[in-house]
Amino acid sequence: SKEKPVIGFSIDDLRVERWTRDRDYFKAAAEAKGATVSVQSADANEQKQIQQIENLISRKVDVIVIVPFNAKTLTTVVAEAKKAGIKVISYDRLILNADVDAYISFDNDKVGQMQAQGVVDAAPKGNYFLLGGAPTDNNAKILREGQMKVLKPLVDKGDIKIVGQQWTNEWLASNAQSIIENALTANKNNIQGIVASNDGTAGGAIAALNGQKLAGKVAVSGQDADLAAIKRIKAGTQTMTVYKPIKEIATEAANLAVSLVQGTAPKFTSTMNNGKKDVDTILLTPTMLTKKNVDLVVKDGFYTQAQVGP
Amino acid sequence: MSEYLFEMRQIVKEFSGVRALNGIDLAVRPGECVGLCGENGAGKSTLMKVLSGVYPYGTWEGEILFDGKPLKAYSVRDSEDAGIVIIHQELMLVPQLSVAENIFLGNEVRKFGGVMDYDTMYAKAEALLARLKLKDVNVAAPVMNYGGGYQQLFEIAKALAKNARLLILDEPSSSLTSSETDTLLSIIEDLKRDGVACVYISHKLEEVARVCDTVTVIRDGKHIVTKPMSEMTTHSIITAMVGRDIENLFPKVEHDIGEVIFEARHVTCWDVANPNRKRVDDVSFQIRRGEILGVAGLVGAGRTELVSAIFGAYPGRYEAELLLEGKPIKVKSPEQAIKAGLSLVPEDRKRQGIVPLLGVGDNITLATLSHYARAGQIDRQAELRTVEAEIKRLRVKTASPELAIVGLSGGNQQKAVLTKMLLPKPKVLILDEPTRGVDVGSKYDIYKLMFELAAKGVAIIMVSSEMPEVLGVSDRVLVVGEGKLRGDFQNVDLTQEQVLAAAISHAAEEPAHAA
Amino acid sequence: MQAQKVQQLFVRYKILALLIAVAIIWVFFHLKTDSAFITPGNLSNLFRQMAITGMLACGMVFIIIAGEIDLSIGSQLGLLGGVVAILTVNQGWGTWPAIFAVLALGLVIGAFNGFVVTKMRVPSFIVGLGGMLAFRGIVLYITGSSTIAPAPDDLIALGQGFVPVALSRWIGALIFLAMVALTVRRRLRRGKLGLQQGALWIDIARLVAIGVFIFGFVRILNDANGIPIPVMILLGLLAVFTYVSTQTVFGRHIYAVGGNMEATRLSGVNVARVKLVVFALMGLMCAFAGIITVARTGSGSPSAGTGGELDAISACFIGGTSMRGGSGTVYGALIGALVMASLDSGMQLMDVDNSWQMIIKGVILALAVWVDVLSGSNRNG
Amino acid sequence: MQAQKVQQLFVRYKILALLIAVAIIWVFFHLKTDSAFITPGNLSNLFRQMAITGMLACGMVFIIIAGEIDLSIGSQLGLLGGVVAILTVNQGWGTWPAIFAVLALGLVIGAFNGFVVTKMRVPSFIVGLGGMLAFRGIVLYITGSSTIAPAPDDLIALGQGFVPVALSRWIGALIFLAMVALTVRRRLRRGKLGLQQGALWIDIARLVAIGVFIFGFVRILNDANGIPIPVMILLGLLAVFTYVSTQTVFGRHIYAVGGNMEATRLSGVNVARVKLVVFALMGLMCAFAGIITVARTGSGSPSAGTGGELDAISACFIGGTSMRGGSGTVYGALIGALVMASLDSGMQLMDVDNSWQMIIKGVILALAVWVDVLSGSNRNG
Ligand SMILES: Nc1ncnc2c1ncn2[C@@H]1O[C@H](COP(=O)(O)OP(=O)(O)OP(=O)(O)O)[C@@H](O)[C@H]1O
Ligand SMILES: Nc1ncnc2c1ncn2[C@@H]1O[C@H](COP(=O)(O)OP(=O)(O)OP(=O)(O)O)[C@@H](O)[C@H]1O
Ligand SMILES: O[C@@H]1[C@@H](O)[C@H](O)OC[C@H]1O
Ligand SMILES: [Mg+2]
Ligand SMILES: [Mg+2]
Repeated sequence: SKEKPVIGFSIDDLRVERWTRDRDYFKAAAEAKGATVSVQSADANEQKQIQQIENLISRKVDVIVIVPFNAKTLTTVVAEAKKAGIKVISYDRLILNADVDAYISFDNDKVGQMQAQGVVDAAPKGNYFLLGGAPTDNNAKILREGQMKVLKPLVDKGDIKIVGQQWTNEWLASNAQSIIENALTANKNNIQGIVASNDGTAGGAIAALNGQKLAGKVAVSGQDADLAAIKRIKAGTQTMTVYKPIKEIATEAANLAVSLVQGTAPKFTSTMNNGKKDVDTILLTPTMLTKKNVDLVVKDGFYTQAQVGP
Repeated sequence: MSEYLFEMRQIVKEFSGVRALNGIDLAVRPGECVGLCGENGAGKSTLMKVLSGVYPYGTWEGEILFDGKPLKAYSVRDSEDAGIVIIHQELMLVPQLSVAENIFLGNEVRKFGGVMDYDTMYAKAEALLARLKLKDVNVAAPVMNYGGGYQQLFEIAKALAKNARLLILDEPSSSLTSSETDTLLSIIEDLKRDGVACVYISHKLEEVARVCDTVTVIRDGKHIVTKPMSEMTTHSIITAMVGRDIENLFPKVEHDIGEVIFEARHVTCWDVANPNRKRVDDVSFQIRRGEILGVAGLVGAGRTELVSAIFGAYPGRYEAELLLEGKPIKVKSPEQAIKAGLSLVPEDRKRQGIVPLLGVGDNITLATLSHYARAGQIDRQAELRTVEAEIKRLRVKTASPELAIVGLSGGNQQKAVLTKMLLPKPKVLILDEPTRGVDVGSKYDIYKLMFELAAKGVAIIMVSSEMPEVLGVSDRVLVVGEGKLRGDFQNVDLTQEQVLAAAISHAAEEPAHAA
Repeated sequence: MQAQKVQQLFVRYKILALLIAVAIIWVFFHLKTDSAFITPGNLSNLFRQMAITGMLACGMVFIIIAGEIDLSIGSQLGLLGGVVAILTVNQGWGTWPAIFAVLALGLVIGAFNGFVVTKMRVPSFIVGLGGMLAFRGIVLYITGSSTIAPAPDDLIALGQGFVPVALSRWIGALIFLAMVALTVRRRLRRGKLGLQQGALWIDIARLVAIGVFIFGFVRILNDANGIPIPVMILLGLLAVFTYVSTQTVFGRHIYAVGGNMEATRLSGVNVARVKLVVFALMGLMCAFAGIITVARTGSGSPSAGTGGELDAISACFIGGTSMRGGSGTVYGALIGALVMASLDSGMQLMDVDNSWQMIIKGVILALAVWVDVLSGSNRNG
Repeated sequence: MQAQKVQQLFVRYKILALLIAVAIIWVFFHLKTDSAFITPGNLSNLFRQMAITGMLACGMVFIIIAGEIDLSIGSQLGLLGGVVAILTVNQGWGTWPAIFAVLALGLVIGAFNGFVVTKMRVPSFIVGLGGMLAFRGIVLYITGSSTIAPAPDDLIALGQGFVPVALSRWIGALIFLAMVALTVRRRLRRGKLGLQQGALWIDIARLVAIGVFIFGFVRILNDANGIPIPVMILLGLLAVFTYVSTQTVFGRHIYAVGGNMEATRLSGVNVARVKLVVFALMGLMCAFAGIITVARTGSGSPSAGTGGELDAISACFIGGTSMRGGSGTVYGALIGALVMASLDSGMQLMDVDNSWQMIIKGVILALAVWVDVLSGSNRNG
């Protein structure tokens, strides 16, 4: 109903730390507005995600918020939702070729640029290794594109040499670790920068550096401001992470969902073309975190001081 | 055209360097039945597998002429197309398929294309079983519902379903009763009259004498003699097989019979599939120190169930009260049984006796391994010493104690299983069909061993379907019929007729093989 | 005495126990979700969702009966789906040519697996492990790790469309009449051959049950747009596979090979060929499943089908297929798939936490088989 | 004649074929990576990377020999790793108490699996499938899906530390002397008992080979900081498991149970207990692997161990363990793990594309077993 909207929230993979936070903030914000939320995790399986969305449709929810595992596989199920009169919001990752009502996110291209910039700031010259995300995750490729926007000119200039690049299956830290171990061997430890695409893989890379007593001596990027990463930044073993204030995106998204149901026009900042239409979009700005401004996460209430440690 | 249906010439077959067949000749005329005799491991089954295409052309040397033309069978199909049908020594049935489907496996009756014609197949199967005097079999029920004897008869029906010009029977009677064997032999005689040639392999020489026209004896993969049956006696066959003279098949040794050592009371077993039916119904008996107790009965009488319940190995629900040396003992598993002083040599060697990939020695010590161990660690040298002594004592034919036991012939495997269960030094030794598929020479060894054990005071329970064996070895005979105790005879002037009469006494009113 | 009869009924008609389990699960979820579970819309979803696992299970049940296993089917599905997407989207093939090409390719891939298992004698478990990696690698390579979209509309219609309501009714009626005719004919033939007949009332009860079932099924799905096309395809496959397994020589040979391979070989059956065909059929089923996956999602994703092998295998085992080969039924496997889809869907409707969903599903999987072991303990004794 | 002898040598010492395969792989990668592969640093990496799969393979090889399978070990690893991280990071336990608690928990979980398999008679394949879901669900629940970090330094030292160079030398020397002593003692005892002796030169050649191997191994790893602690632990486990499998009553019983369960039961062996202990040991190995995973990554991740069961099973099969149970060796399984780690590492050093890595790994897995089948074809003929 309009007063008490029912929201379905279909998340790619609740086994990944950041999404549990999105879930919690989103639920809190939506419930504060009198809505009820049903959360589903697809466990990184597109088939499962489609089934969950179908089930949400058959339950006749008012609006479905989706973190797609695969941006391109939801065309038909979104069409089905629209046919049933349900609004669809694309969350964090844009759903392509589909009639979605709104998109809210941080700019992944921008995130990639920040990651590269963070590493360049700490190690302006030398050998770089690009540690990508899951090869099946489309976002991983956008991140890589953003990173290259910063790195390409420096490579052309000769300041930076990219000595290797690999994708990390399933974003697993342990895969990242053996990739970096082998990269260090292949380059006789002569690596100055590792552009890691998120904090999980950064953790694996740093464990590998630790094995060669190089942790802290090599610049490593990240993303998500995972608690473990914040601790590493404070300890000086990780150079930077990209802080995407999740409370903000989740709260905004909840408001957006409720207002779409109630028919009140929310304020969009721009539009983005998803291959089918220009989708009304709210883009939030990510923040680069280094040792200097890492306390921001405490000030923001993202973590408590006790969690982060002194 | 030669007078022979087929001739095998100079057949040589090697298994990884070991010669199982060393230049054997064999020839059979249409309508003739040749008895193929030889000790365990002589190469009888191997020769027949060569003939029937189980070992494809090219994996052996020599030549086979069928109808005067060379036969090159690359698979069982090829030899069957030529009219060669074999009943294997081991049961070759698919437990989950129905009786009819098994009988016609690979030879199905089709409606059109690849579609089964069940109705015709059932009708034909019932006709075949009627010919074998088997009634009350539901041909649509899975084969696993029927016991070993029935299954053997299904195998025979399966062979009869094919239009054989040459029928090979590799120990077809080892799990048949004498009346069933009679039926089989008369069927063979019918087939001979129709011009079908047969090769008959059996360790029961009376059968060979009855049905065969010619006898061929082989030893260690070599041809020894081929003569018309009329020129041979059982005794001369045995001498040719074993290479030495065996005077008395049952080397009876006088042994003293002492006090009652073991008693089983009210043993009752319920059928695993059908909890309403009792397979063993309130059987009680006693056995004395040094006594050999034969247990006779028809196939399916429940003898195996009786002894496995005593040994704690019956898979279904059962009840039994056991007393050893006057004291009640608790036996819920084979482990407890062996600890208490019981040993069981099971009936189905392949399924229950051997661990195929383990060495002969490892098999022999399996039941007593902890005897050679301190704190769980095996003293391999002590173990090996026992193994070598036992192999010598029972004359187990093996190249080395480390050889995997599958490589041995059936009789030698049986001896190894026997020693395994003797090593725990049981007070009561239970043997379930101890000489099934075992050659005369080895049988002799096994009987001798039994008498020696009895003389040392071991009580022996021997389940056997071979009447001469029961009468030749036992001090006392129990007869079991339809799960009930039907007779308890001292073996003094006891005759086969008396035992049989007891076994089927009650069954006369009801069918003997209620399925 | 009465209890005895009931137990025998279960042993004879194992499917009954499974259907009762499904009923219990459905009623439970219905009560727990404010009557949202047993509704036309939700049941329509449920059947559609089990269709892909069901197709894989059809092929897998033969493989397991034949005593083998195939762990590569999830990757095969991904590869074949990827190919159909590439052909239609990138290469501009028509939908039907692409579909037939992929079905043929599925047969070839399956036959190749069968060849490695039977001729090169590599154990199927290993072939599956290797194939799982290799086929996934190939699909990543040919798609460049990216999702191929959008699939053409006529392909999508196969995944999202429905059989027209009137046609569904006709098909239902036809199937029922065919069943009646077959039963009557069988009784007549057996009578003529003088074979033992089953009780008449059992046959009649069976037909009535089937009739009610077909009527209910068509009725409910017609209330929600009609029978979804993937479900109709699955029903067709069920019919074909059941027929093959029970009525054809090839089908019986599959059971024989799994029950006792040596005996079957010595009976003159070409064991290797039977297994090869079974693997080829598995490949064909992967092609069906891959095509329907693309049709359902409107795109070919390189990660499609991940984990599909475990779902299909679980469905077979829940549905009473024996681990050791030699026994099992196609409809059992499909009911197994239905049980799993019901659990997923019901727990999602109940909003159960993700971690608890995994725990409960794992426990139920083991429990289901345990109950099966208990009721049928006789067979393994 | 000569060829005959060589073949017999391979059949008798199957490990030779495997070692030659490893050598070929290493030389290939060495040539292809500008001599970066066979270097102390890289070999040290390699052994460290195979340590976790190796631990799992130690347990798995017993399970497979006993005729069972366990698919839940990846999830068990995740759960046990998660518990050690929670205890040390969140609950403030000391590292050693936490380790012992988790080892005990591993035994309990493994024994529970064994209980379900042996007493409830649920096939192990199903127990594994169920456990895979359920244990992963539990770890997600207790960690709230987030990574627990940072692990305490003394725990990390277990994953990243090295055995001091001098100590490594001493251990190597000790092992060698022990081997010599054992050989001499065996020859003396056999002589005294009048048993047949193997040729003296074979024993001597064996000892020399072992000596060279130990010397080389210690030497190379000492050039790269020393023997990594996880590798040392793995070597310890190798020794214990090899001892158990070849020298103890329990070990012999595992082979017997897998070779013919019924015959073993009738020989008075408590078959259920043997299997239960084997599963419990598997749980213990998962605990070892889980602890080392946390120590290596410095954190407890809820997705740790995903897919670990497939790696461990592959290692066993590459290492010559029989699919059907009843035969296999621990060192074979470890060499299998080494082969897989070498492939991963070599292809990464060569910067091979991810999709090709998967294809090549899949193909090699099948090829390796194929070669094994070929060389040992006599056994199945
Ligand atoms: N598959 C095999 N691999 C190795 N050796 C074998 C194989 N089959 C048979 N043998 C060997 O060949 C020889 C002949 O065996 P075969 O089975 O033909 O004997 P048999 O005369 O039929 O004996 P039995 O009376 O016990 O059945 C034996 O020494 C046996 O060990
Ligand atoms: N009619 C039957 N239905 C079901 N199972 C049977 C039937 N007959 C025999 N069996 C099974 O076959 C096996 C062999 O035992 P059997 O009944 O032949 O006993 P037996 O008296 O020892 O006969 P044998 O002379 O074969 O040793 C048993 O495990 C038994 O359960
Ligand atoms: O935040 C990241 C998300 O944007 C990406 O898609 O998946 C990995 C996450 O770490
Ligand atoms: Mg024989
Ligand atoms: Mg018996």
